[in-house]
Amino acid sequence: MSFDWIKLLGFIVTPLIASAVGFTYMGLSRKITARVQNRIGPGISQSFIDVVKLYSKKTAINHGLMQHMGPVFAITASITTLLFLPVIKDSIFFANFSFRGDLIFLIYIMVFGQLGMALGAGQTGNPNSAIGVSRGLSQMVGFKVPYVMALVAIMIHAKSTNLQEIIAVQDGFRNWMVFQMPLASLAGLLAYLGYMGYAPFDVPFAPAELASGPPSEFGGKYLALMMTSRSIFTFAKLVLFVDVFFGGASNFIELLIKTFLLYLFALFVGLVNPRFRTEQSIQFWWKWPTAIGALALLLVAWKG
Amino acid sequence: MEQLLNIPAILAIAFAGSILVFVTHLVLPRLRTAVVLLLTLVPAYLVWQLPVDSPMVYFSLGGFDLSWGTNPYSRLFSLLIAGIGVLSTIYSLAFMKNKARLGFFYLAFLATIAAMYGIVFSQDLLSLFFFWEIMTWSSFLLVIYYRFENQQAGIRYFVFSAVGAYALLTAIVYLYSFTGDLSLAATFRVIPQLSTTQLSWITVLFLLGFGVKSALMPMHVWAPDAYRSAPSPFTALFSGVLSKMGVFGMGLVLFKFMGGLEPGHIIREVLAWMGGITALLGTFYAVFQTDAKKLLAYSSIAQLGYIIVGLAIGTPMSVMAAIFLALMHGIFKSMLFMGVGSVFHQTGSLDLNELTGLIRRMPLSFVTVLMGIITVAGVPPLGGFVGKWLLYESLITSNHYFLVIVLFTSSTAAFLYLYRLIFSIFLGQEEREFDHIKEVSWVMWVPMLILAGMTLVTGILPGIFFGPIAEAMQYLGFPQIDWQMSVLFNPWGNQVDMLSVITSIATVFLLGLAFITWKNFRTTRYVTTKDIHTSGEMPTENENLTYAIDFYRPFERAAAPIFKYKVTRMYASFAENAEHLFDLLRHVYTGNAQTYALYVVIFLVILIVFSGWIFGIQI
Amino acid sequence: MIYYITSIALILIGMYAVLVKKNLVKMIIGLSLVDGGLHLLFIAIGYVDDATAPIFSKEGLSAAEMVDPIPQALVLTAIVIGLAVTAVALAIIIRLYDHHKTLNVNKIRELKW
Amino acid sequence: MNLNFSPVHFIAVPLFAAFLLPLLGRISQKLVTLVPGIVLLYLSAVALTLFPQAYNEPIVEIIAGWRPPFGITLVFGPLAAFLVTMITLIGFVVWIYSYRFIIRAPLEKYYMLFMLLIAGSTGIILTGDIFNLFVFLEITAIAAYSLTAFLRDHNGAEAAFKYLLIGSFASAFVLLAIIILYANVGTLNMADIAVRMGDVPAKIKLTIMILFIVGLGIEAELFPLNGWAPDAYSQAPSPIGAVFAGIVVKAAVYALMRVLFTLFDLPTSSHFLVVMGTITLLIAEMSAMRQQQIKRMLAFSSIGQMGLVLVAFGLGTREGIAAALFLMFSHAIIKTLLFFSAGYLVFFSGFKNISDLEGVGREKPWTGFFFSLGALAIIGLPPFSGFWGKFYLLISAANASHIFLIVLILFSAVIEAVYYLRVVGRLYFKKLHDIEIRRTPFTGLLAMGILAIVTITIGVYPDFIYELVLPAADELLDKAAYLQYAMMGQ
Repeated sequence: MSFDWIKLLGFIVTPLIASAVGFTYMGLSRKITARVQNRIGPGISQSFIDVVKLYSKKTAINHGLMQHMGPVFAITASITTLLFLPVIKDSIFFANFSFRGDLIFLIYIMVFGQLGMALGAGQTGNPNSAIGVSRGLSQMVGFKVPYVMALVAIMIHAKSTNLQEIIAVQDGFRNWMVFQMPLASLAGLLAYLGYMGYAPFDVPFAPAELASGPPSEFGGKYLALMMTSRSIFTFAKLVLFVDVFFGGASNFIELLIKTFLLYLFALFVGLVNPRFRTEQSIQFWWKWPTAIGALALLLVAWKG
Repeated sequence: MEQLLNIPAILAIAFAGSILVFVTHLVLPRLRTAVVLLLTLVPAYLVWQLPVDSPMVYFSLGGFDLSWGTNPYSRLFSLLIAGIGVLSTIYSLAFMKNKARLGFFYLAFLATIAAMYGIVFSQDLLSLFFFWEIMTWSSFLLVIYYRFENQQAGIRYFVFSAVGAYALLTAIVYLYSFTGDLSLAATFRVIPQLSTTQLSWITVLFLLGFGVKSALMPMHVWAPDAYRSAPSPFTALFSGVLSKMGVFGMGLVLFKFMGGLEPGHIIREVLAWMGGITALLGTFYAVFQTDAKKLLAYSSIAQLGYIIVGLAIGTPMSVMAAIFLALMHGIFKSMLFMGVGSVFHQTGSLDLNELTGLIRRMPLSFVTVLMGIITVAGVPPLGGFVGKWLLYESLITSNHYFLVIVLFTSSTAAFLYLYRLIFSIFLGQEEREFDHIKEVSWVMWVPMLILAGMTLVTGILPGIFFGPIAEAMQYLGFPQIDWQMSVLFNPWGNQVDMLSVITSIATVFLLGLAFITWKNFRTTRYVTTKDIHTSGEMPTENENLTYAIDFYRPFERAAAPIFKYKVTRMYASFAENAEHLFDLLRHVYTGNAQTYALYVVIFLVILIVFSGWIFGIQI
Repeated sequence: MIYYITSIALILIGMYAVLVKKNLVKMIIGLSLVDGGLHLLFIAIGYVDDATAPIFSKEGLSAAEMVDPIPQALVLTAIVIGLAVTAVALAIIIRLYDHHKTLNVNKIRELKW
Repeated sequence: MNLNFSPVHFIAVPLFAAFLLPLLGRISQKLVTLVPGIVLLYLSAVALTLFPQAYNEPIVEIIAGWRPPFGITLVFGPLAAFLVTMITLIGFVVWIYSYRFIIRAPLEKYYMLFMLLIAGSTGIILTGDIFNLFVFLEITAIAAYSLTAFLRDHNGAEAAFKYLLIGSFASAFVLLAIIILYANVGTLNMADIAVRMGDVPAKIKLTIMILFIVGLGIEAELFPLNGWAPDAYSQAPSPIGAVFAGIVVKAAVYALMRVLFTLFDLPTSSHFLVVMGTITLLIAEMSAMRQQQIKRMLAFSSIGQMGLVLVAFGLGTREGIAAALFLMFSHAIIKTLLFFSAGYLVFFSGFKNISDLEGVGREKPWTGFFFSLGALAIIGLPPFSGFWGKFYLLISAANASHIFLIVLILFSAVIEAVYYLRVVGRLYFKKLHDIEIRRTPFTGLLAMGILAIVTITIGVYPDFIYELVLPAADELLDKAAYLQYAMMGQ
């Protein structure tokens, strides 16, 4: 295997860009939320400022090894997910491992970080963390059902489990999965709301109720690393959904537009909705989204 | 000649060993440990050096021609037995130290291992059944080892095993009535000549028999309590290996016997769905357990569901996935039971509501359980992922869309119980009462860590299992299967390269760890788990805020409709009604001498009046 | 013919006693009646009209003029057996009466089901 | 080995001993306990000596110099040899067990009746004369009635009365059958009867057969006829319960089979036997499920096992009969073991309730162990002899295409497992009642140990017995050969 410097550079730069985009989106979201609520809100760069401040903090406390490693788990999963995603179609620079970007692998590696985070949060001994984890995991069982249904339907449609091939199938506007497979996409997008964790599905992190839930005992470098991880992960999730449902992106601008629109979708849904209780959200996903997903599966199976 | 003697030698040593240990315990208790170790290691070594295709050993017993031998398929399972057998025996040496009735314990323990060797080496149905039953009762003896615990568990286990074994026996004798020969080879020859109906019956009976041992729903009700009641070293073996004997048999039946059942046959589909439902419901039940071993027991049931799905689908990839998962399950479930057993050994409790914050007291057990749950969850880069990936891909590529959803839901829900397991035991606030707890002795943690290492190795280089599995599958009648050391690929040509996965994960993880440790190394403080803020207050010393009771109540509420019907209750009411019926029936024995005399006369009259009809006319 | 009828009647009467009478002693009497009937039947089978006892009591007596000796020998044995059974039965009844203070078969039902 | 043993010893010696015992009782109680042991040891030795001979060339012994068909003969073929050896050996083990068991009761009576039982049972098996069979049946029965009532402190008398009443019916029917038979064929030698059977009108033949089935079926514990059995088993002293299960019933079954196979053509009755055997099996196992008393439970279990034996005989094939004989043997061993161990487990308790067993297993480890072993063996688990019996039966049932039968048999085995394991569970799991525990004497443990070893040995190496039962099965099936040698060539 020839060693390609461009590739190595890609490995390093991709996460950096991802985190930059992620932080920007997070900043934007705060601004947009404020505007919707008729506030002025912080500047867009506020997220950057926050994370820089956290990184530069001199002291940090932990409650044991698992908490120490929790953020590392998280960032590992975020970056690995990103590296296996085809960020931009046919780009060598962003290719990384994406030629092996298997969907099922991605589904699983994405959990890796959440598990590590949950373990770290568990060790802090803060009841709010544990409650948050409990709610988060429960919700996951809820939205995973329509989510996987959508993905399976698409995999069957594309006759591939590889993301690059799935993107290849969606060549041209009309072949996007949203149009090819509207039902599956609908189910997938409803599940996507759960994935993003905005209202009405933000009960695991409810800031007012649980003091942000899992991360409530983290501070300093730990919180900084977690935020970085979260920014990368947010971007990775957006890219994944864009790749699967919206035909990927052939250049960076297209990618930004698509991901941002997708991001706005989650944000706006959240802004106009109150918060579901855990079992309500689970039951929500197990009803209509699951039914739609099942219908999509049936259709795809019927088409052969 | 040497080779000829090998299998009989293994079985003889193994069985004689169990008795020898019993005697040693009575005569020279000091030597017991040495004898136990010797008598597990020697057969295990002999199994290890058995050739893949050792010549068959023929002999005759009770008027039947029997034979023993090895083939790639049985070798695979014999190595699993040997490996987990040795490790759990070593583990048991420390776990069972100073316990009562050790002679009895090791008698049954070694007999179980020996019987399992017997099962996989059997090349005829009679020896198979013979060893199967020995395995049943020796494991039954271990289930009831703690005498004061609920004996219901033991009897339920035994009754279900008996029903399963008798289904097996029915199938065997039914087959025998066609073949007149019990050897597997003859059976395979005759099977194509049977009619579809006959074949289906035999298959169903066999599957019923093997399904009970592998706790396939709805025949699973014995499993949680039996796993729970057995001593932990044995539970490791029980769930890790013994349940695989059911899988072993199913593989044999589905591919060797029933070659006529093409993929997609109704029996296969039904079995696959039963496996899927087992996986789903087993997981859901596991979520609500408050007893660590019971939780793992339900988890075992669910995992076996996956394996059965893979076997039932019957495409090369799914079978490979199933056997891979079977081996993995042997490794990770015995490891988890050992880890939880260690906790029980040190604290005397398995109650998830009671245990808390043991991570700093028992770090090695924690690592074991951590690796275990990552493997069970199927998260890369450990071995569990490989099996899950293969299984999902095989299901998707063979058009089992809804089954894959079921399995996926199940494995997502698995995170719930896995997190709860590790959180409740090891994480959360530390308690004063557990301050004196120490890590278990090296005798116990070494086997645990060896298994943990195995999960990592199989994750990076799954090929070390693929090789033997591919050979075994060739024995089962599949064509030559391509495999690579660390790349997984599906029939559509998509692949996952475990090496790049591990490279990425390891690099990022190490860098991140280095960063977070190095940065502010001096000013980073460790604080106790009491040093937290909740609503701005710090909990006092004797306050425990760990959120452990009713951990998943919201989920329970959401999933409530699923648990409305309890199959256990159904069986219980069936048994109760049957007993009432029996009770009613025995009232024919009225105790009145005259009634009995009347019976005699009535019987005589009936015989005479209906003699023509009863005996036929042709006297 | 009369022997057959008598013996069968005896057997039936005995059966009736055993099956219907509640008194233990009467039941045993019934059993004895059955036995007696059977013995009579056996003898009757071997009986030859106008024949003598199966003893060579006269010169020139041919075997055809004697009744069949085997049933008679066997019935002797059977009578002895019947006697023994009756003796045991009566002994048991005495024990039962001591214990239960009754001879009603319906009331002696401690062992059942 | 030219010792001139004769099958007559099997009847004469115990009979003689039985009458000698009361006299010996006047001299010394020690002698009374020893003599039966010596007798049984001697008989076992004789049986083992004659064994190979019988398998080579059946021995036919003529009593009182009359040649068949007129005289009484004793036929010692493979089948008889197998059963007689079994009976004497089990008798010997029972004696070992009884050696220290009966303590307060009158010893000479006990041993006298025991000897009569042995003499009667061996007589049933050996005799070639149908009336003789009746006589031995009665000897056995009278001894059995008395032994049932032997213990005064139980409801023995009630059980004995039921046994006696039904037993008398049995003897009446058998006698009636013999009478009708004699009236039609004019002979009492079974081989001779079989030869002349062809001339008998079908109606009469059928009547005779039915009478035999009912008469002998009572002793063989066929379902609606076995009301006496649970009472008798449970009220007799424990060793005698074992004798009933291990010896008396086996002799009765032999008698039934000898009559059905040799005197009548088998296939006509076979389905009847299979059906009745299955019903017996099922009813008995179901009744055993909820028993309160341990020995009563064992009794029902015995009845169930006899049902199995009848089914196996009813199949009528060589394998079926071999299976039946194997089952008889293994059941004799295992049930004796169970009665022995149960006897000591409940020794202190007047009612012998299962609830009294709670926790006893821990106080009496060996006795409890033997009981548990027996329970596992009778359920039919390998590596115990019970497994092979059931397996042979199932194989022959499958060969006869009785799949439904297999299911029923296995269903009953599941029931059996439940109730036996419940008892075993109680032995170990429950708290001990506040009662005085009596130690099991060494002889008792020895007897159980022997039986346990036998059942395991045969479980591991069944050929030992299986090779013996095959010729025995042949003997029962091959009517012509039996006629040939039983008539001594005439």
